[in-house]
Amino acid sequence: MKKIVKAGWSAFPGIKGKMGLVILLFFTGVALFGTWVAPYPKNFIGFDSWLPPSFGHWLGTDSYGQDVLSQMIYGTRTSFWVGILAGLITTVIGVTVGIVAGFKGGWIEESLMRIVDLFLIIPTLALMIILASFLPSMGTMSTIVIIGSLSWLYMGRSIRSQTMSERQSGYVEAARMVGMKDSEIMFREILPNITPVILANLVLVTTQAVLAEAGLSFLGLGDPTNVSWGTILALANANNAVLFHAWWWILPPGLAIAFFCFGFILIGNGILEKYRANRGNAAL
Amino acid sequence: MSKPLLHVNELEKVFSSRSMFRKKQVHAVQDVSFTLEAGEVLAIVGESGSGKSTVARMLTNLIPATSGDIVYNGESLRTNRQLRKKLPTFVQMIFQDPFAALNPHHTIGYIIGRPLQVHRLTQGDLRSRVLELLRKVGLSPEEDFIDKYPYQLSGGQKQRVVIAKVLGLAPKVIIADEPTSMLDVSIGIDIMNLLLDLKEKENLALMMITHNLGSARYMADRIAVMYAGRVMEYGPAEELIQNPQHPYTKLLLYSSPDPWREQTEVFEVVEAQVQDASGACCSFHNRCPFATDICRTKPVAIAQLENGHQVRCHLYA
Amino acid sequence: MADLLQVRHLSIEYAAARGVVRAVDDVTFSIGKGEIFGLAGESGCGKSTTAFGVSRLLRHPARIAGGSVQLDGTELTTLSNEEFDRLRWSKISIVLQSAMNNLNPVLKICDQLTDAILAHEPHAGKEVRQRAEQLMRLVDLPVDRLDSYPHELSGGMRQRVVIAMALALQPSLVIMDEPTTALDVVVQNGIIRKIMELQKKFGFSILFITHDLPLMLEMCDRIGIMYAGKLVEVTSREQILQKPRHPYTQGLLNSFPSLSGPKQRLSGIPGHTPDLIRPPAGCRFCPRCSQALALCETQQPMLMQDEKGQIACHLYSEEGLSREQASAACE
Amino acid sequence: SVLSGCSNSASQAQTGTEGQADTTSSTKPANKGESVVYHLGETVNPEQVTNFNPFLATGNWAPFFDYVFDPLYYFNPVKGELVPRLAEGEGTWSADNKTYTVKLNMKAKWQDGTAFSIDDVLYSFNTLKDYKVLDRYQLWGDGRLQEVTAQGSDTVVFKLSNTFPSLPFYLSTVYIVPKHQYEKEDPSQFLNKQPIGTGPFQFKSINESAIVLNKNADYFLGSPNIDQLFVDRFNNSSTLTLALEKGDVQGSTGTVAMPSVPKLLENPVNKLQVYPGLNTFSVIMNNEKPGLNDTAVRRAIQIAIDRKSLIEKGESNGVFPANPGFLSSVFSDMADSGLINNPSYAYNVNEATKLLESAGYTKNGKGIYEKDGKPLSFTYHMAANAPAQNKEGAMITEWLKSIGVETTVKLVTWPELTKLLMSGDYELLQNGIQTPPDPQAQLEIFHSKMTAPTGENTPGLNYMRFRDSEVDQWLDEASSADAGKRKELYGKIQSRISEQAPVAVMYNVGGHIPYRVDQFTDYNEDLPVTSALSLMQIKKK
Amino acid sequence: MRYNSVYLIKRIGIALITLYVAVTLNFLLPRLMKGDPASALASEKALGSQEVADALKVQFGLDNPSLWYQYAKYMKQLLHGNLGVSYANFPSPVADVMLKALPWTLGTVLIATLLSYLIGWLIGIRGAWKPGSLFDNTTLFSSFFLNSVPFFWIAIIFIMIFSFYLGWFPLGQAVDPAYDSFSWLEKAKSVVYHAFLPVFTLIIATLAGHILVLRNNLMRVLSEDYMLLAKAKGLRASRRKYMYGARNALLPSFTGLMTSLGHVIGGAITTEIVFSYPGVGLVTFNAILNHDFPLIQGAFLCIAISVIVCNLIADLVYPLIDPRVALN
Ligand SMILES: Nc1ncnc2c1ncn2[C@@H]1O[C@H](COP(=O)(O)OP(=O)(O)OP(=O)(O)O)[C@@H](O)[C@H]1O
Ligand SMILES: Nc1ncnc2c1ncn2[C@@H]1O[C@H](COP(=O)(O)OP(=O)(O)OP(=O)(O)O)[C@@H](O)[C@H]1O
Ligand SMILES: [Mg+2]
Ligand SMILES: [Mg+2]
Repeated sequence: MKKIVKAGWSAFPGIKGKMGLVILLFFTGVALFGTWVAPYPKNFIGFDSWLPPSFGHWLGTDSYGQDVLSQMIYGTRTSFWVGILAGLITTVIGVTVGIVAGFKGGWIEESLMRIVDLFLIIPTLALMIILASFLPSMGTMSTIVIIGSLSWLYMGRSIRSQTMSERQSGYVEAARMVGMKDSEIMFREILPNITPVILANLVLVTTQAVLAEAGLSFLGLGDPTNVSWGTILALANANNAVLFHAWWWILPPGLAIAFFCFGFILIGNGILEKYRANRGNAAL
Repeated sequence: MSKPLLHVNELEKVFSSRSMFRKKQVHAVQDVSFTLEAGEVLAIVGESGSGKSTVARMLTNLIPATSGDIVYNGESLRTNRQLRKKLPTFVQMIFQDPFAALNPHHTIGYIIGRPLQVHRLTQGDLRSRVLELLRKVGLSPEEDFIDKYPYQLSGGQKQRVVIAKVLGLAPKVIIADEPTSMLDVSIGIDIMNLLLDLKEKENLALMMITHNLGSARYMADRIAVMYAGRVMEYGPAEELIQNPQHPYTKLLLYSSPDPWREQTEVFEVVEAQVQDASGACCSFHNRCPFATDICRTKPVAIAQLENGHQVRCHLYA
Repeated sequence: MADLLQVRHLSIEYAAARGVVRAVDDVTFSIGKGEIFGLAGESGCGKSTTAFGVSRLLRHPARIAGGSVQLDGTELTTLSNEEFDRLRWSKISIVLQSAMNNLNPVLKICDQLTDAILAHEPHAGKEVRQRAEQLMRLVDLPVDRLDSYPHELSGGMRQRVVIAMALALQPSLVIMDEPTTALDVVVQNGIIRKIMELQKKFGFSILFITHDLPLMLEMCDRIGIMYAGKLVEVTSREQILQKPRHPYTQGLLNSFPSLSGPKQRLSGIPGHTPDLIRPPAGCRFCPRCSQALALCETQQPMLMQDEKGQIACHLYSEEGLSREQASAACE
Repeated sequence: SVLSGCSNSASQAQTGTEGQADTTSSTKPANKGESVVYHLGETVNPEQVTNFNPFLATGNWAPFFDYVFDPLYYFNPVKGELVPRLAEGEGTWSADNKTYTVKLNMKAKWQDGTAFSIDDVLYSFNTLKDYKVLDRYQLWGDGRLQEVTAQGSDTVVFKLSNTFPSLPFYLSTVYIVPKHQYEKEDPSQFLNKQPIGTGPFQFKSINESAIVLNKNADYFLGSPNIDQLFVDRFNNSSTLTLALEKGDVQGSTGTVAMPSVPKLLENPVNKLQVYPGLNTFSVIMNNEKPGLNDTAVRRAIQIAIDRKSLIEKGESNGVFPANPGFLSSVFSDMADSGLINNPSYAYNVNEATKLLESAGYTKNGKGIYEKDGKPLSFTYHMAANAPAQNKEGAMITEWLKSIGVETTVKLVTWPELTKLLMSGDYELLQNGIQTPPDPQAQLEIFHSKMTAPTGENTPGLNYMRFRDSEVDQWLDEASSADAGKRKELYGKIQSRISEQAPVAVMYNVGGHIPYRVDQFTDYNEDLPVTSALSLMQIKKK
Repeated sequence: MRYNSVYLIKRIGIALITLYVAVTLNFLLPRLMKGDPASALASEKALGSQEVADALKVQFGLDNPSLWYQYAKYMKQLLHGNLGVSYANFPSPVADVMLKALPWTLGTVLIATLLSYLIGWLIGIRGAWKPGSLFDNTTLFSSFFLNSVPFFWIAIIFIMIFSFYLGWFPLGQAVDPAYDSFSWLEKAKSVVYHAFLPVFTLIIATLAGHILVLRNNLMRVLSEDYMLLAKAKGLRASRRKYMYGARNALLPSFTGLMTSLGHVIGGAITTEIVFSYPGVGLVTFNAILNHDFPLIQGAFLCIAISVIVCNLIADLVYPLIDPRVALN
């Protein structure tokens, strides 16, 4: 057990990686055990509105008379899962497209990359809205699917270029020489070698997903029945927290998003730095 | 005489990089023919970009030939799909860079064993077969190596692993594309010795690509000198080294450092851009101190000298 | 002989993640005026590190751990950066291995040739272009190539440009770290001949680094053989051609298939170079040495000077010899 | 050229004072000779004002027309009554109630100096007849107007095919435009970049941040006291509210972030005028969908919604609780105000579950009521891009859950929401229902002629697909009855509606108009304070 | 002449093809949305009258449901430079609406991007030159953090502090309400004054990305041999830093700059909303919410053209920065 913890700890390279891990562990803890920690139930609206921070309400209350701290804690769970799951979906699509395009080359690559280029031209937000109208409901799951299925473009590109440089490597040629199938080469030979890049990308898309969720909620396209950092911020803005000097309603969600993503980015950067140091390769 | 193990006839490769508006063509290999028998070593020498690797890649079907024929045991690679499928068990290649040729994420055991599984070559215990292969290439104690990862090995050991992997498929022909150029000389010579021993033991045909004439002489029974995609001179190794005929071969020999040799005449070196093989003239004419008008205007044919020594030069026409 | 460069007990360390790598360990040699000194050895033995140490180009995480480097009597290791910058190129210039990456891809050849001159002679002004043209002629390159970008030249031409650049300020020492490794033999031969011609003409000294022992034997006056951070033998070319003394030198020589003479089986050197973080306790070559003594396993040999040059091997030390004799006597 | 020349001369009169207005801040007390500028804040998207043609439904900001143009009558939502503008007093009905005669105020004058004439009025109404697409309130449809003619030079006669007592209300929706300007154009495409009206303010210029209006000193109801009216455009209510708090603007005609109201009012210079309007915010139910076709379920849903909390928390008490009988309290004489506080329609979870249980529903394992294995599980649509509304939706779905009704929330864009309403492809849908200023029209949204089966588009506003033959009959009767009779019929209809609960009403969004009283006084609080008639009267302190 | 004609033609060709496909996609995408704008308008503004809805459909050109018909019409209009008529702002042409919004977005986004690029460049270079230094670590960490902050949150905070509490800047909008009666100097001042916070927000929000990219590129370049040789030559640090280091690091980040430019326009939506700024982002967003097909198409077209043009500019400027590019 100790060993596992130690191995896990050292898997996060450098000071940055470890700092990131600590931040992330904190949020994970809140996300997983928040229900027990939160002082008041979710969506409980019984308090006076606009109470400034006090011992009863560490982060005050909002215009509806909800305890902001409790909202933040419940919001962590949503934002956490949106980030993780949407990040995973993005990664699966991005990695598949990237590896196939990078490995197969030829018209497959051409067409995949042209599609990516085109999608990059159209504002993702518009695509998200359009996609939203095709889903049966606007729950957290839909947000995840929408974000996950539309944010793989940059990742696909990055994985592709990485795969292309891997393809030049001797071991790919050697695998072909030996008569391995393309699928085996792609996913058993190349894939493990670009894992750090994938991980670093995964980290990035996860933060992108958290930010996208916040953006969607801010534009009023999030899941209204659930609490997330984005919806808290959106309501704070819509209900004019600025006017009430209610910084306790505006600062926490923004800072939470920032720190959460910061943790991820630190980890990703740690991984990448180690990878680069090992390879002397900065072309990512 | 029965069919040769490998017969290559007028092999040609044209790379065309198709951009949207223009087609660009590179004649990487043209009019290359030779044969290879079991137990024989053929060395291909030539400067960088002369098409050596391209020939090797065509022989192993990594890239298709543009024209010409590759015949293994009388079966043509071009027409025989069956052959293409089982080609890995017939011809194998050793790459230049042992550091890159091993996937850093697999153990040595996996790397050597996986091809055996792909081609269903082991009925019995995979592990014992891998151990046997490791022993064959002199990596002992074998048990130590089988679970190691490539980064735990030195360059020479890696190249041995590559050889072990290749041997596992029990090919009849092994093509070694500059197998020692990334290694230190002292270790490279080891690898060359190993290849020679294996050739003897397994009765392999070996094709060795190098740009070091010394290594070619050391290994080969016959040498082919390539320049700009064509074979310029072809013949028994010792004879070719001691008695070069083609000006390009002479130039190569002259340029190779050898502190022990008696001083020979100074060779007039003409510097110029290497020409594409497609030219309708001798592609070496612009660097050749003996070039005459005919070299610049007429394509060259191969001249046969004694002992199977061949030269592609107007001087011998 | 008046020594131009004196390197004494130079040690250089890399602070790597796994520990400290002493890539250059107590290296002492000197180069005379107008001499071509070769440094040979297997990959990773510290040749480049030595060269960079001498020219103060070491990058993080390398640092000089001790020793001194004197050029023309000036101690280089203690000079301030500004003072050393003035010495750079005007006294010591350098040619690096890969022809591809030696030149800045976005500047014209002319600019790269002249900026070194201008950095040291800011008042050179118009004349500087003429000097660049002269330099091009020196290495047999057409003058109009001055206005080309590096990618428009072939590898050989690029390397000639770098050599011309190295001679721009007529330095007294040119360090060449594998200047021809990436090139074909024919091109390499042309460049080596050019270097030797220029060296005869200007009389500068060269510290020449290569893997290629035969090449080195063709051009160098004196040769130092390095192994695992240690200098194991320094001796003249003739000595090595006649009879190499150190077992490692012998092994190296025995690894090059030659083009002349009878075809014979070569044996190379078995094993591989040691991990420099934990080098063997005694002689570093001991694990691969076929002539190793018992002593070699425990005690490091010193570099000793004798009439045939310097050598660090117990076979040639008095202590080692006496023991050898003793053991021979026992039999 | 006539046009521009005239407007030039009109603005020349202002130039003397204008120059000073630019150099001196408007916050300083008004001295003699300084121009008085009133800043009105509005949430008008910058791209949204691209024409000034009152006929068009799109590309303009509707309140603008109130300042620049005059209708015959102005509908005062505060009192629910009509105020004559171009008409001189109330019109008169003929004996058979099929002819309505309106005398015009001939003192009116177009802002370009042209005389106002009865032809302009006839033109304005006939244009609606000629261009179907412009007749948004169906004045000419449905057997209403038959003919509009002149009687003499100052009297208009409206002839109806059927009795239509609400006609005067509908007249308030038509702004009278200058015939001499419009007849050269296609009124359905005319952008009217230089509008000319008869109203108290005249258009000066428009930029990204404001629409600038000058006073019309010749206005026939008296010259406004302020010299200039700036309509400052913001694209969100938050910023607008901040601007109000900072004093950058003095008032707003509408949208303000409701939760900020208490804070605004902490400052004594800020005031809020609240009046019920014609928009009833509700949970609209599709009465044809399984489950929702059961009155008990609809009733349960109606009383599961805690309107009081909703109004208090969500709207900061800035709105009026809606009448379960639907008729807005604007029409105070017709609306049955007793229903609003009737405890049987008030929030009551126990009652709601009792209703369901007595209708034969039982709780399943997930705590959801079901009958015949079919759980009460509905989709719940809301408009996207409205976080505060969505929050209310979240509160409502939570309450529904507490009575064992399950919902699946979906956010859709505006056009999609209306599409769903029209086609009936929804179960529960949270939205406002906006009607013309007429009690009859408001109740007619429950008429079966206004609906169509699910899957077909409704011809009118009966999105609920509510059908009740008695309600139909009462409505038909009321359409030609006199005031007393109508009140009685409307009463019956309202009590039927509240019992049947075809829609769960929540609150009336009418006006909640914030305004500042630190610099200007004499707002007319019997009117919307920022309406043209009120702004005419205000004075600088 | 650094350009060769094939390179030029190829780049322009690719740009044109991309443009065509983008235009077609622009046509298709809005039509994938459910809901019909004419009925919605009729419902909102005309009591759900079917007659009005039908009349509107005719006016909008939606009476013929065949996609091919609509596509042909759309393409024909487009070739005549006609972007159609906006539904939500009927009968104003889309071009009018877009032209009003475009200058504001282009102005702010261009200035913000260029400034942020420049600042990011200088900071990135300084950091990479001495990796591990206090300056480097500080900027690195701040960049990571800034990269994690949502645009609109920064915007809200700025409004709260600078506009509401301190009152230094306006709460929003693009110009002063009395803009029309200003002299040109006052007009210019007013525009700059109002644009300051939005531009500042965009700079802060995009700065971190630029810093990180430039730092990475420069770190890679610094390990090249020619950097070592430059040092050996005794060149001044500034020449090594800029002519040898930065210039070589410029190319990859320049690509990034150009592709990001188009995207920043799309990403300006939230900033424009918070600042009540009358730009393209806002128009696009409202158009989408209103299902205003022609306006969506117009907005997408603007964005697509700006991305494509930026990429083209990048392609054409490459050879000027890096002589190696023109070759292939
Ligand atoms: N995939 C390819 N597409 C286009 N041209 C190619 C391709 N592969 C090789 N070439 C060209 O074919 C020629 C021969 O290349 P090849 O790799 O066979 O040379 P080589 O003799 O093996 O050189 P080296 O000694 O450097 O390995 C070269 O000019 C090269 O540029
Ligand atoms: N940045 C570094 N960190 C740690 N160790 C290093 C670093 N750079 C070099 N070394 C070690 O220093 C030793 C000497 O390297 P050096 O480059 O001087 O060898 P070399 O003789 O020039 O080899 P080659 O012939 O391959 O160029 C090597 O063993 C290498 O592992
Ligand atoms: Mg090759
Ligand atoms: Mg080196």
